[in-house]
Amino acid sequence: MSGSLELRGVAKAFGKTEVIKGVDLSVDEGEFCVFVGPSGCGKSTLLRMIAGLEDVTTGDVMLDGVRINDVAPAKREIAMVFQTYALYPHLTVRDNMGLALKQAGESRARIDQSIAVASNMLALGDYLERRPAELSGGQRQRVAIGRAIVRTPKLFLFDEPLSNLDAALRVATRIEIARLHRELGATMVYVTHDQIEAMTLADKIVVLRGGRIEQVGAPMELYNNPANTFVAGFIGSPQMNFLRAGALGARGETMGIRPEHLAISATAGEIGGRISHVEKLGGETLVYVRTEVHGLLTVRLFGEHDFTVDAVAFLTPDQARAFHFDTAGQRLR
Amino acid sequence: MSGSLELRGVAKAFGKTEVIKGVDLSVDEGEFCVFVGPSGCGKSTLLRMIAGLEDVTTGDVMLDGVRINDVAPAKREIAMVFQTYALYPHLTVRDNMGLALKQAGESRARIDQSIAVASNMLALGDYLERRPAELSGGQRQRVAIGRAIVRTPKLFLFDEPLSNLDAALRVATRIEIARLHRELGATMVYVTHDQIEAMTLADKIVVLRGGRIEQVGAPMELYNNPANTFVAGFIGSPQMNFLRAGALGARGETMGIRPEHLAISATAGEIGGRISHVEKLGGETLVYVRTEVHGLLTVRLFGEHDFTVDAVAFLTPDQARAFHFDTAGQRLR
Amino acid sequence: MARGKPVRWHVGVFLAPALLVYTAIMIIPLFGTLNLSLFNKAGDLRVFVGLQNFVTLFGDPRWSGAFWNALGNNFWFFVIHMLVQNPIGILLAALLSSPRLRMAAFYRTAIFVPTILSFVIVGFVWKLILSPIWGIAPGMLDWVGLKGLFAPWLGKAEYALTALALVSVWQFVGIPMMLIYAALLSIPDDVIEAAEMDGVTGWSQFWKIKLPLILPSIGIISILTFVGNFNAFDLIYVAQGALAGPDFATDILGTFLYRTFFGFQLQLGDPYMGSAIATAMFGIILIGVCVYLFGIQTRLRRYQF
Amino acid sequence: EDVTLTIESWRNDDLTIWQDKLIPAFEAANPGIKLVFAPTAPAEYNAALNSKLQAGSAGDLITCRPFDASLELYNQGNLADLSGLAAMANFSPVAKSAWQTDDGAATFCMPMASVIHGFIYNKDAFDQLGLAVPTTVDEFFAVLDKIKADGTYIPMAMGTNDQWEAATMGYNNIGPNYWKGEEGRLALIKGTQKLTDPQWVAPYEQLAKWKDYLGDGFEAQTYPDSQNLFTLGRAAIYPAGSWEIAGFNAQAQFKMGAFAPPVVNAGDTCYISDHTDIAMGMNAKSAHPEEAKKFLEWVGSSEFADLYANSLPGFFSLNSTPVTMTDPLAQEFVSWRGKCQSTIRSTYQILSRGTPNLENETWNASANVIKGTETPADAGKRLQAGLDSWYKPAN
Amino acid sequence: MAQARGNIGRSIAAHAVLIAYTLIALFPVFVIVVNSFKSRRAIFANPLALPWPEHFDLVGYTTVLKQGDFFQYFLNSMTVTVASLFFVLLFGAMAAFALSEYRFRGNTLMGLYLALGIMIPIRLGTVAILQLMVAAGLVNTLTALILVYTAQGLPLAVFILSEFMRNVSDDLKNAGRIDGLSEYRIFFVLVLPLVRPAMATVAVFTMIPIWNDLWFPLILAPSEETKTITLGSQVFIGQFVTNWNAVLAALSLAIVPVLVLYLVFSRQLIRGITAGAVK
Ligand SMILES: Nc1ncnc2c1ncn2[C@@H]1O[C@H](COP(=O)(O)OP(=O)(O)OP(=O)(O)O)[C@@H](O)[C@H]1O
Ligand SMILES: Nc1ncnc2c1ncn2[C@@H]1O[C@H](COP(=O)(O)OP(=O)(O)OP(=O)(O)O)[C@@H](O)[C@H]1O
Ligand SMILES: [Mg+2]
Ligand SMILES: [Mg+2]
Repeated sequence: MSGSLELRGVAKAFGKTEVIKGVDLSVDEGEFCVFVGPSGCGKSTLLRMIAGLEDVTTGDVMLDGVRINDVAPAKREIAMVFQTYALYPHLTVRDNMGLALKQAGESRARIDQSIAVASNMLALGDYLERRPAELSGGQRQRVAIGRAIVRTPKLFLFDEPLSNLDAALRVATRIEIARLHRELGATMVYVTHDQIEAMTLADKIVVLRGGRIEQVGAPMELYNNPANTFVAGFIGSPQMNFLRAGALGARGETMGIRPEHLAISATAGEIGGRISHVEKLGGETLVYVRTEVHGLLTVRLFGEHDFTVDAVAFLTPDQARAFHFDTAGQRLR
Repeated sequence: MSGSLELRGVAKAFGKTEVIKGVDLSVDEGEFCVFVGPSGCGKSTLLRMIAGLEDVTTGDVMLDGVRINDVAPAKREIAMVFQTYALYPHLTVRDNMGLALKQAGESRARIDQSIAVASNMLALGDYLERRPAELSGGQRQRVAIGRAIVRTPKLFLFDEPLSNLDAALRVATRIEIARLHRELGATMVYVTHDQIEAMTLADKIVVLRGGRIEQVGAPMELYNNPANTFVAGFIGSPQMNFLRAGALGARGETMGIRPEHLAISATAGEIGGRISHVEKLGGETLVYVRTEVHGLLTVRLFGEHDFTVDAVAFLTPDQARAFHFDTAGQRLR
Repeated sequence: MARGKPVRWHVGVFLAPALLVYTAIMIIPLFGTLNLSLFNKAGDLRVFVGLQNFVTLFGDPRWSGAFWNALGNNFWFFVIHMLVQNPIGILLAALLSSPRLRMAAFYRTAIFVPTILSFVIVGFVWKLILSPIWGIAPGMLDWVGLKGLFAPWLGKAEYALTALALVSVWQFVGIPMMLIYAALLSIPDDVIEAAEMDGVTGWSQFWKIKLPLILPSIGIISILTFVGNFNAFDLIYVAQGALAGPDFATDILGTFLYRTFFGFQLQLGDPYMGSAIATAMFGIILIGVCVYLFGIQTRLRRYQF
Repeated sequence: EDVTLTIESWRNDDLTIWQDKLIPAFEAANPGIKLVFAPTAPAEYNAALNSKLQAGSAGDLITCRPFDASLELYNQGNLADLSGLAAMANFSPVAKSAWQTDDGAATFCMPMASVIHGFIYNKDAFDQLGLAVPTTVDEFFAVLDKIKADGTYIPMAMGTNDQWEAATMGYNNIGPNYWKGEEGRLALIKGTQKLTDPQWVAPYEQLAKWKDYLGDGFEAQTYPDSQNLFTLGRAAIYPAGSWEIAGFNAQAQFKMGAFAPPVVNAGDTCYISDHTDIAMGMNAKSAHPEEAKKFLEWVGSSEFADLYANSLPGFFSLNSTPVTMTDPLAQEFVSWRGKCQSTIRSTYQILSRGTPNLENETWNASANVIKGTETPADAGKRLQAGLDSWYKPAN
Repeated sequence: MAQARGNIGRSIAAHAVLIAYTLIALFPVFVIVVNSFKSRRAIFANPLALPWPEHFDLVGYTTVLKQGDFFQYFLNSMTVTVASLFFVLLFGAMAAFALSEYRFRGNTLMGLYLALGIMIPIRLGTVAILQLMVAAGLVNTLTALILVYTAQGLPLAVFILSEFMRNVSDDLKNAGRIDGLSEYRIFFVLVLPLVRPAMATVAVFTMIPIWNDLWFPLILAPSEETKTITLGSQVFIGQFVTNWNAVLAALSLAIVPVLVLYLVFSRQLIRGITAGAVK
């Protein structure tokens, strides 16, 4: 088992629309690589190119050092979870999961066992004899995951595999995927919009925008060292606040400060404003403060807090945790 | 405009499988009601029954006090976002969104304007002439949302409308939906797995399990006053820790404590254990501690913290924030 | 599926035009004709004879002999179509539907061309080709060194029906092909892609993924083949005449019916016995269609895409 | 206002003759009447005509098949009784017999033409091989043997694929010499002779011998194939009907001759099939019966006979006034009327009224006998049994 | 959009099979076309020879063009075929939609009733149909043919289309219903476009027997003004002598419009027409 992946100047155009605009990336054997980026930035397309489902317009896709641009998907030893699930509508859940193994000539007993393990892990045990049309959205998504993980390929591709699962199941499945990754040592490429998934699962996060890579790095590296405003804004939720550096006497054009690094006080602080809106999430509270100079700023507080909407509030950034960006949005170091 | 909804003993069976087992619920005019519950618990089915897309096996669906069990969906004045999107594959994004208005006989100009507003809000402006097959997953989902919101019906039904959107877009869209709700005053029923969406959008959260309602209430009410272990575990992320009350000398069978209400120390505390895993999410840190008596417990800390895996740790619950449950899982008050 | 309960006028509106035209122009005339099977001619009068015509048809060895001969031939005709035409049609459709096949449109059109031809031409050209006299078939067999295999197929009782059935297959293979092709096109790409990822490719992809999904269409072509074959007439008529030679070896129900109903040469048309035959054919086909509609079609699973 | 009469016909072949010769001739003489000749492909004619008659949309004038087909139309009231037309006097009773009621009381079609059977041969081939025209059966086979031995030509062009060739150009061509024409035919109708009698089986026996002289794969040889084989010069003898004359004249690039069916013993009376084949009747529901009758009178006239017979050599006028024909081959055929006894095809009158249909059975039997899949005796037995099953002679 | 890369062997095999079958399909057609340009002698003496130079003969075509108004015949055939097709497709699709979409009592029986028509040759009803047309004064009009062909084509159309319509996603139609679309609009706007391949298939299946039919033009509209091309070509099929040159030429010419119609329809055979509709 092996599975180092390398993309060299990979690009893709649908007709005239350039969707992937030259991506260079290497994913080491056994690495867990997460693609994040705004909707429509090309994550799925990139994944599909790795899978061989889309032609590569230019560039090379290398698996274990071999160019596989022209290798048929079936020959690539890759398993994939489709964003659209793509279940076989005529097969039961069991057969959906078992088909690849059967095709590979595994023994009946081994197949049954693999399916049992996967369906157990995904809480699909009760649905094994149903067909996709009789499943809920989340159940379908789990079948799609199950179908990928019963196999033991070199490389796993997951396209937003947990998006339709509830929180508990999502955590459980996430942990199972992490365990799978550890145990199999397979390389995984994973697309998600969920910050927690990205931060917890990834060895390496790839931030994409408009078909280009913005930054690649370990999760905390991106969190603490974003290369530009885009990455800074994209990693971390709620989003980083961007303040006008000039007004604060800070370096550069823009100063970035995460909502958890803004202190709020009713009486004094550097930036004055009015509370426009408060979101209580239980374990934390988000306060939205409208300021004249910097627009709407988000403050994140741990625990429950009461604020009066429209009350005056003062915010103080933790200068030590602030990021500074130039006019082009590049980080100043 | 009006739109009070009432379900009376509504039940649904697919063949022999009972999926909804008698739901009583009333949603007031203009209320924002969120359904949450584990995957497969019947949220979509309930929504589809309200829309008139599934027969009601028994019970009544009342809209504005009128029984609408037998009213055709087209006559119910509702808009719906399908979990599967259900876009018109042969129509462009523009026509997907405009079809309902055209049907209603709106003027060309009004239609164009509504589409412009919606597509702007959903960042779909560049894709208006594309067909669904040429869109990314998130873009399709946005079209589905756009299709629902260009209209001004009595009742909106949203089935996991944001699941495939990236964080930034999700926040933006969530805020737009909230604004829409405020401005139109329409009743909305919304299914989501996202805690933040549920907590921030809902006037009323309905927690479903296995086709039954577990609890109905305002977000913070459910957070602070869960009726049972299921609701307690379901609301709040990461999930509440359940400790064996006996071992702690506390009331009841089980003591529930949210991860943010567990203090961690390397030296002293009530519950001893070993750190099994640490998740750094940037703004917060989750520490998983394996204890002998209570199993794996989650601690949630604000900010970044360093912990050594396998180190000994002591946890202290904030007794004031603890919940107590009896053997049946019911809350003891 | 189920919609609201109020009167659904639209169902009527959707059905009405078809029902109207179809009933007025097809069903009423046809059943008027089938009704004749209960009558016969006594002198110059038409008299009701009940099932007498059927007694004659099945009881009189002259009639029943011809009927069973035609039915047997017809059955063989059908078997050949099922075994040759439909598998070839499905095979071609499967090949044509492989994505990015170059020249697919050309192949599709070329293979469909025979279906467009009129029977007159088909009969002419195949008689010409198979003729022992003008040398096309014998010449071509000679070419590949198989001249010994040649026989005047259309003139030999033991081969003629099979030969004509194969000509009919040649002519109509486009029909199953096109129908299956259309069905294959409606299979979502992503399901096929998933199969590719799962290593299910080529034939096994066809058997395991595509075939189950197009099964309802295969059901349709089977029943259409059945109905078409049991109503077939023109090709035999054009190639072998109404007497379906040699020695009635190619006589199928259609030619038997035509001869009887409309008459032939000195044989005058006998609408009464003709209708009796038509009713019998109708019965056979109806049984087949009912078996399909109620026994098979309802069991075929359909999948929505 | 002109009256337009429509003529129903199966004679597609004659379309140009009607348009170019016959119609202009009539219209010139009868202003105020227009004619439209609307032929139908022969195979569809009976069925189409019957349907149109029943629904009342058929043309005014109807080309009549001989015997039962037309009789049936008359009985159903679709054809008008034409007994009163003056031109009927121009035809002999035999000529009219094909379009009369069984008792001869009413005649419903104006006879137009008959066709004669015989053999057409390739004169060049005969000359080349030094063959003389055969008059007896033995000579006939001797000639065939010689042609076969020579190998340049297929001795005889006939196929069994279409079946009717074998019956019409085979059995009914050579048969009258055995059953003595009208004598045998009428005896069969009376029931005094059977198809199992030697004079009815003997023609089959001769046919069975033809097999060896036919081309390779004659089983699949169709009628047009036979025509082509002969006209392309590949076959030496063609068992023919006189209707071929026009077509062969146009196509064959060699000299042709014809001989009557050979007799069994030299000096025997010869019999030929001179078959009443085509006539014209009037739709009883025609809106213009007067004009139609006017036209039919013309059809019965010698003017028409002359025009028609000369435009269509091989379709011999039935008119009592002899027609002088210019075509040598046609002359040859028609000359046999003087030498031999004429008869019509044995199966046409009365005997093909029931099921099984004797004519159809004869086709089948003739083809089988030539192919050797049925013996002549068996064929005779089968046919007689079929006939007996429904036909009870009135004696 | 799947990728057929890689296995070149597979693709070569596919082409080999297709080419082989194409040859089988086209060889007789080739024989027809080639021979339509030859003299009668050459057809039979040398059926495989190419038409030039010594065999070349346009006599077939000249005969055809001389005899009757072939352009008018073409026009009639075209009118009848296209109009009948239109009604068959419209009415057939509507009925098929009703059968496949709505559960109502007698649904299957209605399906069976509408299928009866493919089980009996419509020729048998000729007399009654002709009487009907005589009564309606429609004899020798193209309307009569259009009516008959519409009725004749409906059963097959309903049969095939209802099967394909069952494949159209319910969610999609439901989305339309939620959008307030009437059942009619759902049919016309959503369902019809999504069964285009099936419609094309039905169109082709319906058009061929109509175009090639000889019987009803002969019975219902044999007049010179309403003759169809197939009926027109019959002139050359005689009792004893068939003018094969002319028949071949006329019928070869008659292939062209159907082929064009086929090409038009087969453009509707589109892959992935429902792609992107549902997850
Ligand atoms: N057609 C059907 N036949 C049988 N069972 C069905 C059918 N449709 C849904 N179910 C079952 O009904 C239950 C409820 O389904 P539903 O789609 O309402 O779940 P859900 O709450 O929306 O789940 P999710 O969050 O995964 O979308 C599921 O267990 C599902 O398997
Ligand atoms: N077949 C196609 N033709 C044209 N454009 C396409 C096609 N498929 C995708 N696109 C465009 O390519 C871009 C990238 O699509 P892709 O599916 O890779 O996005 P994504 O990053 O996966 O987004 P999401 O998070 O919404 O799933 C999108 O803007 C989409 O509109
Ligand atoms: Mg995507
Ligand atoms: Mg759901």
